[in-house]
Amino acid sequence: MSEIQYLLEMNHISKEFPGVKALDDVMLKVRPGTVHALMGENGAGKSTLMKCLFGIYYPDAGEIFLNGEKLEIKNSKDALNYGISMIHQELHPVPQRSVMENVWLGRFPMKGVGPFQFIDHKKMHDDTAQLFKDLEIDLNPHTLVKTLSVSKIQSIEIAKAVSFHSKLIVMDEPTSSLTGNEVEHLFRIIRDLRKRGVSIIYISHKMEEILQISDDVTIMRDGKYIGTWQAKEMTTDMIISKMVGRDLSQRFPEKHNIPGDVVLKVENLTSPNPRSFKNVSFELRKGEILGIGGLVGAQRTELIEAIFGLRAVSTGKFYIEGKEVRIHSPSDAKKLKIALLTEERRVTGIFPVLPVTENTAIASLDRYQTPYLLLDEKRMRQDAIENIKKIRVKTPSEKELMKNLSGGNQQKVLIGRWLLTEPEILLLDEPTRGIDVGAKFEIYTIIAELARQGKSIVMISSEMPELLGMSDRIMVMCEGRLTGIIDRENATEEEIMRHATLYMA
Amino acid sequence: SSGGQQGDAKKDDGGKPTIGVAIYKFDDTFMSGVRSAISKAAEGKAQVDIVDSQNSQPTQNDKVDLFINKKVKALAINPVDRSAAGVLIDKAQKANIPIVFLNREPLPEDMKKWDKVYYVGAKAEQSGTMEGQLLVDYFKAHPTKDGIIHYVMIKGEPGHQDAELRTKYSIKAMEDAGLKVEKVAEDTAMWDRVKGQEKMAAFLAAHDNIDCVLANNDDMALGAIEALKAKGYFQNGKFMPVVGVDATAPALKALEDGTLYGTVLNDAVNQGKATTNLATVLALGQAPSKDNVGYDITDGKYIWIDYKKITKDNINDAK
Amino acid sequence: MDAKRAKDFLAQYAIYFVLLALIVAIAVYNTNFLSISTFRDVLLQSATRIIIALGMGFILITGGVDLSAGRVVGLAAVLSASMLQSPDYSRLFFPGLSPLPLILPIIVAIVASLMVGCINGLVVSRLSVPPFIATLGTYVAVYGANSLYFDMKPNESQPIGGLRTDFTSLGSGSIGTGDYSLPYIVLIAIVVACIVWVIYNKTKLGKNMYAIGGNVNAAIVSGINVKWNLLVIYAIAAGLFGFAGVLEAARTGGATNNYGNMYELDAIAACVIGGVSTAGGIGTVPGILVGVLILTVINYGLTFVGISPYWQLIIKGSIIVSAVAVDIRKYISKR
Amino acid sequence: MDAKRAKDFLAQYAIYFVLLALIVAIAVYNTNFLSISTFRDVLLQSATRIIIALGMGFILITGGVDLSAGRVVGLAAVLSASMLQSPDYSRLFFPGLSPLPLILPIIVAIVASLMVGCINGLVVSRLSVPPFIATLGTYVAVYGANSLYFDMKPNESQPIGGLRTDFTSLGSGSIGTGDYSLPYIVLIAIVVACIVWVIYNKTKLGKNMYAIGGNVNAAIVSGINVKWNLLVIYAIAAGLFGFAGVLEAARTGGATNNYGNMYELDAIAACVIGGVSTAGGIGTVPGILVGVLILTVINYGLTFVGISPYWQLIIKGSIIVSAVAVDIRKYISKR
Ligand SMILES: Nc1ncnc2c1ncn2[C@@H]1O[C@H](COP(=O)(O)OP(=O)(O)OP(=O)(O)O)[C@@H](O)[C@H]1O
Ligand SMILES: Nc1ncnc2c1ncn2[C@@H]1O[C@H](COP(=O)(O)OP(=O)(O)OP(=O)(O)O)[C@@H](O)[C@H]1O
Ligand SMILES: OC[C@H]1O[C@@H](O)[C@H](O)[C@@H](O)[C@H]1O
Ligand SMILES: [Mg+2]
Ligand SMILES: [Mg+2]
Repeated sequence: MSEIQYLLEMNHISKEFPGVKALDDVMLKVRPGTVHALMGENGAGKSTLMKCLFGIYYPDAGEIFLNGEKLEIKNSKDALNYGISMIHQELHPVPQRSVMENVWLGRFPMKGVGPFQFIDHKKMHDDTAQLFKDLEIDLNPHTLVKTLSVSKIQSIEIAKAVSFHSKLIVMDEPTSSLTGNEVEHLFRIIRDLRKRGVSIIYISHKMEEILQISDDVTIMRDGKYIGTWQAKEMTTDMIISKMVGRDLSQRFPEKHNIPGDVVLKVENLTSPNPRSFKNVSFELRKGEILGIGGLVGAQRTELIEAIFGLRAVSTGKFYIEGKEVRIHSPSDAKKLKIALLTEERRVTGIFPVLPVTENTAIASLDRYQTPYLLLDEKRMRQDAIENIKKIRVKTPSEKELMKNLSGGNQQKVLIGRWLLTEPEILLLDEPTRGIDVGAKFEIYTIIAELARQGKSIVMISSEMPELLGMSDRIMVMCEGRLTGIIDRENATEEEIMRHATLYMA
Repeated sequence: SSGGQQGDAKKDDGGKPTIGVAIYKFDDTFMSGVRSAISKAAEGKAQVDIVDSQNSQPTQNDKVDLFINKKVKALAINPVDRSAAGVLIDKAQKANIPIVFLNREPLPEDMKKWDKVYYVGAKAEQSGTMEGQLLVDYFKAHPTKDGIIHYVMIKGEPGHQDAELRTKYSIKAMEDAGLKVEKVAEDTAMWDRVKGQEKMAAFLAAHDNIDCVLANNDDMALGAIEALKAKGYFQNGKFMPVVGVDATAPALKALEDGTLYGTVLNDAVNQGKATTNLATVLALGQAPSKDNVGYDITDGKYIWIDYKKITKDNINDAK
Repeated sequence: MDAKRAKDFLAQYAIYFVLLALIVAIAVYNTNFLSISTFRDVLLQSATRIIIALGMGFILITGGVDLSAGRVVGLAAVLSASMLQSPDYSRLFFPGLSPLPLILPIIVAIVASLMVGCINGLVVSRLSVPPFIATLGTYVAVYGANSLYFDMKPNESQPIGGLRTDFTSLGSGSIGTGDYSLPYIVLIAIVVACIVWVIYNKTKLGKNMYAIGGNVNAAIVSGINVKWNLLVIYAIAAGLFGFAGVLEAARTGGATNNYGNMYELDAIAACVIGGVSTAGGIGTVPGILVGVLILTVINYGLTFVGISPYWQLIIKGSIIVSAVAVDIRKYISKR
Repeated sequence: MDAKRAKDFLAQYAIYFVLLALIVAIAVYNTNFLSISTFRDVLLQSATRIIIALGMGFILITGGVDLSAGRVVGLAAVLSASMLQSPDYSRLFFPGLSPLPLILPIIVAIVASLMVGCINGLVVSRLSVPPFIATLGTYVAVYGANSLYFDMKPNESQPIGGLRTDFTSLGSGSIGTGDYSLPYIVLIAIVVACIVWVIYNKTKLGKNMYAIGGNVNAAIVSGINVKWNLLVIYAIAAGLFGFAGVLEAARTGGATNNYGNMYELDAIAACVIGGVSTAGGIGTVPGILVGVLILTVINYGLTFVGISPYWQLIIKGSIIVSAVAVDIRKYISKR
């Protein structure tokens, strides 16, 4: 492909953090008007490479060319000026401000004469409305961002990145919080951009998406460059084996669980918030994996957070093994051996400035109590290390601060945190968000094994294959109401979608 | 600057003894006057090392420890709390360094603890008494309609010994002189001019029967005068007697202008001079007397510097 | 549903109701309180505080804090007063200085303040020192420098008095006469509030300020020059503190190095009472104004009804906490 | 590679080097500084501050702040002193009170402090009032209450003196004699530091404290009872402040309602200098100790070399800022 003129060339990029060689002589060459998938396991260095491109990090070595011209990128502003924009993996909204201010942050439309320049709110509003109309995003530009769901925020980030009219748009896991429809929508936008000659660097762990949308694929492993291929030459399995460094013959493990008696019974659960869940009743069996499907806004998150005591309920009862129980707080839930892996790991999951050990142990401190009220730190560390090994967390050591881990590895630590509490009932909200295929398989294996041991699992997922591949039954919600519970045998994507849109106009 | 001498403290500068001076609070208007008088009086006689206790007794104790560590020859301490003198005396005695207290008088039992303990200063009570007497003079000449004197009291920092004693003794002096007094309002303005003004404004809004204003110091008195001016006082014959303490420069100006009725001079120059003289003599290991100190020494331990009433008539005594 | 809306409304404007409730409570105690002159006094006593609190607002909204505010007030007060004494005063700071045009010393004072603000801004943005420490440093050092100046011969730490009447009338004069007059400094505070409102809401700087406080990483990756914006914001804030200091000198007709002491605490309190978040990103000009007014009404009102100073403190502490406890309800996410 | 490691090491322990550099600088100026008795003085003067700073550390690490710290110190000092005067003193707070066992007034003082801490904790955790305002409220109110007590007849706001020698010897006594003696309060501070170290690092409460400061939402989801933990933490901190207040009274042999004034500022400064983050989640006991020592060495050293107080302030401000600027390098994420 050497005669092709590249839009972007990143040559021999290296970057080291204390204890980690995040990038080691990495290459990335993007052709104009193409979608270029950047693939690799969690911690492979994808985000780091993109941050080097966007002026967030300085590479220790290497050169960057755009249209053959060598770039000097000191900060994000430079990158934007060169025509590079980016959707960041860790969302970057200003929660207290409006949607439109977030979109135009750093380049507000101005009006006025001479030195008296003021923000042109009207233009800002109109431009936002127009942008949203073009991209078919249904949002009021005046809404405060903090009231929006992750997926809505994600669409704002997408709109923002597009609005720069850049030559190159980096999308670092843009679909991690989007559901099927929205992903389709994003793909329409991407195809449209490609038609207009814009190049896209696309990072995702959702394998189905890659071959659907990309022209070229670059694969990284452990901070090293593995190679670049045309997408049409590749199969999913090839990509996976190059990413993981070994073959991965199946995507889902064998399941050997046998659902038993009812463990948890939820009866007529209704939220005090009229727009949230209403009259939800269901049963969860011992050793069962119960999937929850639905579109974004179906109130699945609210529902399981209510079961965990994080949200108020106006009516409804919980029964565990037939006995009615009260759950008013997470500590009530924990005492009943319930665990919850939340959806937004940055907001409700990680402790960024604390080490991996503490992040792992925090929900199980009672395990480490010794007489004299002291904690057995040695055992705590051992557990953390064991956890790192078990789910292959990529980190220099258990002492590393959580904020220095890659997004997917943070998620793995959180899963480890809840496994450590030895729960009987696991509530998992999008458990594999941002997790690479290899690790996904490991997590599925863990889930299947837990179920086999007789633990019960509730798993919200917006990934159809995951729902279909893992669940014993799939419960579908639409606008806060339960629209059906589908058995594994009868479950198809169409059937789930039919239930998920039952009450929609 | 009138601060501590800079340079190497270990040298005794041509045999001049080092005196460690701890002021209770460096930015106190009155004590600033005292410390410049101390520095001036020390020229050519002694090396004074003046430090700030930041209005905190624990800090002052720390500074005294430091002086002892530096082996000064005499201590001159303006205590933050006079009750803390006992512990300071113990420290000085242990290191055998004579100690002169200034401006705030330790209790008699503490003064008796050791023979190398002295006091230079005024009686805080006296400033209050004089402040009251100023108003006695005024109201003897201008009796109120109902014969009762309705006063407002603007206090310094609550708990501050000058504030408490001035409050108490100024009223006592008026009562002792046979005047009938009635408190209309009392509040603290923390020695502060801005707060003095704001409190007075509120008093004026709430009460219409105020006959006079007593402020624990001049700064607050001047603040009160600003508030009075805003309500039309000191123009067209509308007058209200306001008295303060300290005889600061702005206060003297106000006396001249006829806005401040009277103040009480706290004699900084003589307090400073007497302190330095006494401490120097002690530092040289001599026995203090009127001859080598220049001031009368009462009971072998006390040098009293009197307060003085100041009005428009004797303004030059304070300049 | 309408009850709910009423409740939301109450929650949303809780802090205004708190202010109202306070006024009513004091008026019940002493009806004299409800008078034009009280109103005027409260505005008058709020004027400089408003300017200081608005300056503090800038910094709190960026997620920072400025402990040096009060000391900058003191610096500007001393600087301006030292150059604006009437020549016939007996203790001149600069004997023999011929009268300067009024504006000059004011400019000197404000420029000095701006410089302190620039130091704060540089230390915070370039050296990444947490604002608390950066401004604690200037808090200490500015007071030291101001005291050195104030302690110069021949002044030697005596209060600066005898200010020129053209200067003091700035602080005590008013438009109109009697009770219906509007003091200049209230007018000035209103003008400043309007300008600051425009900056907060209508300018790039203002939007950037909210963004920096709301999520500094978002600001950085959106291409905002955070360092430069912080520098400008700390400078503007200090400029406002300095301006307030000049007004304090004019209002009281004097100055000492102790002027402004602890004003930062009041300013931060006013802001937080008025809904500014110390975590950054949140705050409005009307909120800050109400915050200042609440504090002034408490101070003025408690003195007005004649509660003894120590009880005043206890009551004041409780009111401040309750006011915020009531107001904060609106932010507590419904779960 | 080794140069890089050396650099990392330097960055990691920068604050210790700053302390060392300070000591060396002062010693170069005046070699007398390097003596056992200086060392002893510095420890002595750090002792109560260490206890207060460690208490503040608890709160800062949760992401809060306690402005009432100094006022609690003052409350405990006055309470304990008022009940521990020698009966032959001329101005007794409680005339006719027969001597109490030493421990009783100390317990009363600490219990009162704990109660203030509980109020802070409740207001912060139950009413969701920001810690700045909650503790500003107690800052004001506790001072008021303490002053009311202090103003009671017959004391009427006079400094409390004439403390019993069994009490004062707690503050001024030492183990051993002469230069090589170890003052009791230094010993006490060391013991407190050890206990606090254990709490920070080896207990559930400690881990919860870091978690709450690190991400309060995540702490809630992890099943931590945040309200209860905050309550306990504010109470413990106030208990430490109270204990320090008792020691201050013992050390100085007296007390007034003004004791402890502004100590909170010093304590916060010491913590931040020692690497505690005001944003929460970060801080260590050794860091806090070094922070306190740096402040004490600055104060002691500058007075020792005889720099005039106002210059001291300017230098002190600059040193504090520089120390943190140097130390902060280690946190500035590599780009
Ligand atoms: N600021 C940092 N400090 C230390 N280590 C870091 C930092 N940022 C990233 N790393 C490390 O660099 C490696 C690459 O991380 P990066 O975020 O680029 O991975 P990624 O490929 O984007 O993974 P994911 O798919 O999980 O998002 C990881 O091991 C991570 O721990
Ligand atoms: N009526 C609403 N008002 C404000 N926010 C809402 C409302 N409904 C939902 N949200 C927000 O949107 C987020 C996503 O909604 P919800 O959790 O119901 O969707 P979901 O079915 O769980 O979808 P996903 O699986 O993508 O999380 C929630 O976290 C919630 O904060
Ligand atoms: O402590 C401060 C006060 O000290 C007093 O002695 C003085 O008269 C007051 O003016 C004030 O300065
Ligand atoms: Mg990534
Ligand atoms: Mg959800």
